[in-house]
Amino acid sequence: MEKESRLIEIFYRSLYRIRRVEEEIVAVYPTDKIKSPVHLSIGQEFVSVGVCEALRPSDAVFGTYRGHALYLAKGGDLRKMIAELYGKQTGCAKGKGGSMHLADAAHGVMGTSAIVGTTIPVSVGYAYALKLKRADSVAVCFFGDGAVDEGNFHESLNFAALKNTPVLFVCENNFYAIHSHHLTRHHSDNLCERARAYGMPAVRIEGGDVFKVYDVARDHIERMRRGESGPVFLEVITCRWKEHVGPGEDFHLGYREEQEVACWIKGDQVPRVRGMLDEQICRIIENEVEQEISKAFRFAEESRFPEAAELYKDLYKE
Amino acid sequence: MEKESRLIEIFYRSLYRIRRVEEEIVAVYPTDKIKSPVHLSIGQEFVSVGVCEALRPSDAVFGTYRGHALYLAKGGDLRKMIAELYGKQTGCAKGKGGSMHLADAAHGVMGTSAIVGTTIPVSVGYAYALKLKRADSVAVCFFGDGAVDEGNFHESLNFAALKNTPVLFVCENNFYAIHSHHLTRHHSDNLCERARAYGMPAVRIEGGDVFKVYDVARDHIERMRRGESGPVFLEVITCRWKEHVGPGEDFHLGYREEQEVACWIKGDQVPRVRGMLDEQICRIIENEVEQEISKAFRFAEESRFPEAAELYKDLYKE
Amino acid sequence: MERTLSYSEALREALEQEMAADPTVVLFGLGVDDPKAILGTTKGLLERFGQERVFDTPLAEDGMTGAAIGMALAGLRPVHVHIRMDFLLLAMNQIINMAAKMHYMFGGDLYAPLVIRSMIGKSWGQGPQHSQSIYPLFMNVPGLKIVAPTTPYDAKGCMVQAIRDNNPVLYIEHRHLYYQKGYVPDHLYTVPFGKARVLNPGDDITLVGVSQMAVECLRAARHLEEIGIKAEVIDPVSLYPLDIETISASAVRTGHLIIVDNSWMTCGAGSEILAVLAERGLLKKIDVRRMGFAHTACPTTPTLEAHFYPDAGKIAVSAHDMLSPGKRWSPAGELHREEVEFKGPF
Amino acid sequence: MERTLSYSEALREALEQEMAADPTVVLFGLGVDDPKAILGTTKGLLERFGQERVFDTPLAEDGMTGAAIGMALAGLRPVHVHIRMDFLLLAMNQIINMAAKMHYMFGGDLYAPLVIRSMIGKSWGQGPQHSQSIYPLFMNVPGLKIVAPTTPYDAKGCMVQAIRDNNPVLYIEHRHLYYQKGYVPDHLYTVPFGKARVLNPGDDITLVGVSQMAVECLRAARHLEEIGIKAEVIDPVSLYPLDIETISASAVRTGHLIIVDNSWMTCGAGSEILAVLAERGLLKKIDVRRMGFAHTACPTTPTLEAHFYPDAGKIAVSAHDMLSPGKRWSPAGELHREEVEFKGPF
Ligand SMILES: Cc1ncc(C[n+]2csc(CCOP(=O)(O)OP(=O)(O)O)c2C)c(N)n1
Ligand SMILES: Cc1ncc(C[n+]2csc(CCOP(=O)(O)OP(=O)(O)O)c2C)c(N)n1
Ligand SMILES: [Mg+2]
Ligand SMILES: [Mg+2]
Repeated sequence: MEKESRLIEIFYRSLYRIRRVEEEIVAVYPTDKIKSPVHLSIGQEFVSVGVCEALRPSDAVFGTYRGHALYLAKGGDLRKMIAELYGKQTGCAKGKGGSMHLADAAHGVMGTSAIVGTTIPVSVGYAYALKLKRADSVAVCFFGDGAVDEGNFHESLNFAALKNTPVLFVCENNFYAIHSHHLTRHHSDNLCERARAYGMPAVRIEGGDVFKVYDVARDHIERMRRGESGPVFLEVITCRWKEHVGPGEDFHLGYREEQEVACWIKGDQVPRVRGMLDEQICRIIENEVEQEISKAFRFAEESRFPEAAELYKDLYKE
Repeated sequence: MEKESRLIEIFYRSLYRIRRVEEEIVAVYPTDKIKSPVHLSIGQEFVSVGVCEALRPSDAVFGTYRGHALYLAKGGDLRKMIAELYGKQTGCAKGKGGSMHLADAAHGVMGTSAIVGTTIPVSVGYAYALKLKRADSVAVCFFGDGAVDEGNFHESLNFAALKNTPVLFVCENNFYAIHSHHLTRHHSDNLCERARAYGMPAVRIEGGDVFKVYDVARDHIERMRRGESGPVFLEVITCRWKEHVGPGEDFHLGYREEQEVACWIKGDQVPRVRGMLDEQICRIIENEVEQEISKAFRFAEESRFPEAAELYKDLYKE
Repeated sequence: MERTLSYSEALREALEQEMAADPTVVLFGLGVDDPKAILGTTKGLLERFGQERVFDTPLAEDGMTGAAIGMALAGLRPVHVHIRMDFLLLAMNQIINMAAKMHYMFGGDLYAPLVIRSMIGKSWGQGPQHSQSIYPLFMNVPGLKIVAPTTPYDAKGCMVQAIRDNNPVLYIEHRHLYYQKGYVPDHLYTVPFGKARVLNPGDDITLVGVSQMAVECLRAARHLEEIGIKAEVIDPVSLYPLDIETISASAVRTGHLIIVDNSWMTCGAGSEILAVLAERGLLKKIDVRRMGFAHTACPTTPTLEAHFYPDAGKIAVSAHDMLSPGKRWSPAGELHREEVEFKGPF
Repeated sequence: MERTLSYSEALREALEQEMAADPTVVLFGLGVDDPKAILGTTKGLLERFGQERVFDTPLAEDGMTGAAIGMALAGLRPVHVHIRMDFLLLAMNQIINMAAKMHYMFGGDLYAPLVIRSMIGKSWGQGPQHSQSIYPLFMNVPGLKIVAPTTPYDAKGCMVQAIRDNNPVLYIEHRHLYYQKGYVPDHLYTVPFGKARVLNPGDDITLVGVSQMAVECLRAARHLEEIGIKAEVIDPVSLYPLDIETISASAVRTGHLIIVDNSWMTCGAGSEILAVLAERGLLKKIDVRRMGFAHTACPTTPTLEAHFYPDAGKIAVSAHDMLSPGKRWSPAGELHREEVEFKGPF
């Protein structure tokens, strides 16, 4: 029980933190201090949190342009992330990557990419190396239902299954690629079946329960660590509350019903997990997080922009 | 019965013709008159013959560098093919394509490609156009088990199923991509299952029976013509008798057992179908074919090579 | 009064009129039928032509390019849209191994008329993967035609020409051009490929700007005018075929040439133009320079991005420096940043 | 006596020695472990290093390039082999959108040391899709290093350097070079990138040949020697970084420069070299020409292929024509077609 509630606290902190960071981004965005496209995870945080809580720092994650939640859930440095969004020299990519290109190698965040599907094979290669090195670490790749369309998805799953590499594929199926519904891009709603055809277990998680995500991910990951499992495909059904890119909502566009989102807002994991904890504890967590966030934004504000001399730096590694 | 035997004659003629053409290529090759890599279909002819006999001239086929059988089975002009192998101006590609790039638009041979997998999406687009035009024609794409590995395969099957286009995918599974066995490239021997996951029927034909191929192909194609079926995946198990490229055998390389091929030679469709016909009729067919072949080689020999002025011709269509 | 449209309206009009005129034209790509309608350029086309002719696609750049080739072989005239040029890197196989060679490698028996629209992103932190402008990669390859129109007039005329052309045509749009305004006739017309356009006449120096860099060159010309320098601004319009004659004649006349690539410079359009002039022995008397993207991935932060791209100010300074070496000058006050409107006659 | 190896033996030796020295090196690609062993260049490596470090792959160029990047991020040094350079067109996404930008776009936090070997095909009807040599496409893109060694000595040294380099390196091999012989030390050594090699000294004209064209230039130099023309033959060895200084110094000295691309010329290496020289104002006194593939897909038939490629004869004729315009000459008798052996010192 004791341990259970410790875990719940950890989950709440992570969920709350990500949500609040992105809400702050929404608040700041109109000031044009963030001159970079932002793809928010608001509503989808539970996927990154559920999976990443089952990971160790030495495990590696790979993600997409919609990468704030993943970066934070995996332990990426918040100050560096905000500074990056602000285009500052102190950012995790020294201002060169912006919101879509986050990495923090020290915490196993091995890069997010703005080209859909491109990190999938990268994660498989990473996992291949882990296996070669007899490491008990795993690689996890997060991508959307859009990435499933790409040839890279196919080539990656095929190779991962063939070589039995320790990689967890996490498809965050929010049913849309920008404004295109999953079923205008796929004949049927059967992504798990597709994954199984490559020869790997596949699990679909509906309902948005962060603990469910955690349990399933942890089980598979632990088996991978022990060398008892190769690649696994996880389809997590979720919902993007905001517009595809930017801080606003997009119901006026008419491509989806407000109702679709409303259901998910009702099942929001942030208040749900909060409800499982003492009010007292929540207050402490929230307080700490708020302070961390304001410090991070202040850090970003106060940091300097990179200077001209930085332009050519880091093109090649010495 | 009458019709049945007519059909058998047609099959025999086509099988015999392709076999003999390729045997002649083998015979001529050491003279270096054919200065182009040749990928022979010897042993695999029954796939092209079985499928193409179910097609009309207005249907379109797409293939690979291993394309002689397909080109001939679909009605491509033999003289132009041999001239093409000889690099002559009278070749189907005026000497510019060689053995790997055969086409004969008049007979619905819409191109073969030396880049594995590249004609698969092309066939799907073609089929999309047929559907748009309300044509009762179909597109058929032939490719090897190697093409299944490529991203293009995935993107194509996904789009074909989504749009329900009249395209038949024919995977000639000879178990090898050059010297790599299918199971060193795929986790399991389940190509049909993969195809089904996209949402299309899939049939595997073992045993190398040309009539079985014909029956299955025809049924599906007729349903496509009537608009009752979208894409279909056919996996035909087969065997390449010769080396991957060139006129010789390759057992000395040690990557496969001679026994694997011996079984297939035993079940060879050329003598099998011959055995179903009167000796008399066979002789007539063989005679005609032999004459056609010698004429074709003579035509190739006697044709002129393209001249320098041809170099830049046909780069752009007026 | 002259009829004025924005670049994006001109593009939309070209598509709509040509689709109405030719029922074999089909239009597809991610988002062509969505509420944003590729920044408005496909607005209303789904409603007018139906979902068989105007459709969204899965994310499958190579596959859909292959499909476009197949449609073309079957007699359609497909227009495939990419909202970023960077995505063409996923389709190089079908574009270069297949489309570019389709007619030649089958000895003229097959041909694939298709249009590949792609948009160049810029600024607001598009960053390394959303701002590439990789036309030099295609210029190297025989069998393609490549246009990058700058004016609304050319946007429309080149699109109609691209659709009617019997070869694969890469049609390159720059996001920042979308709001440029200019004269656009209301009827269907074509702009032939291979003819550069002189956007501003001048005798002192020749500025060649590719795509949006033509606009920067025009702005630079205004700065230079203030100090009495008359710059001729040339927009190549089509990159393959490339109208080297117009550029060369101008450069011979002015004796000074700056080519501003809208891409990296190494093996770029500027390199090619200079190489041709050099081979013709014309550079004995002409001073030349190239400008273009910094040789690095595009950084996201605005402070570095400003150093990454050439702009009117940098071009003007460079031109001045070429004409008056050693003398320092930079455009006074605010840079000309107002929208440039394009006037005819064309 | 000097130790002589063929190009392919040198390549194999580099791989074997470096794999023995560095356990993080892995080697994969279609056919690396098969009986033909990539024309012998991977022979015996599977047996020595095992199938975890030497393995065949599915046909999945983009995916396997992504996998190589992932291995590199995890601390391995992957060498990914393609038996044709044409297949890189399927991997442009991972090479250009990812590998080339990996270090920069993450502000130096990540890096991906990887080697992409690819072979240029030629003759015997390789045809349009099996003979491309698309290095100019990569030269345009910042973040890659590109080498195309010609001599066995450089083949070995550049391979070792490529593996040890912390960046993505494209290593380009030409099939026709595989049988060239030359001095190769038996120990491990590196050849630094960015230094061109003078294969033949001369004062009358400078011939720069990329990859196998360097051999054609050497042969051309022999023909020219017979009529008293001394051609300096330069092999750039690395295309990015490119040693423009060596080329430029030679061209300034000889006053005549022919660059022979082993690819199409438009936006090619020749264009780039001429552009740099032009910008430096060096072309006022130097006569220049480019040679390269005909601007068309590569035809299969030998009669047209002969017109498609530059060769020693054509290069010699062009050089002679440059030095003695108007006078006709062509190499007497048989063309020098014997294998050129490369001698040190290097
Ligand atoms: C290869 C590629 N094609 C197209 C795009 C344009 N694009 C950016 S995001 C996106 C939608 C991707 O949807 P999904 O994978 O479901 O992720 P989500 O945005 O829903 O998180 C598209 C099409 C791209 N970035 N990369
Ligand atoms: C994209 C691509 N990758 C690699 C190759 C090299 N290659 C030529 S044929 C071949 C084998 C293909 O095997 P499969 O598809 O089974 O056809 P088969 O030769 O057995 O008929 C390979 C790998 C190629 N031509 N294209
Ligand atoms: Mg989605
Ligand atoms: Mg096969």
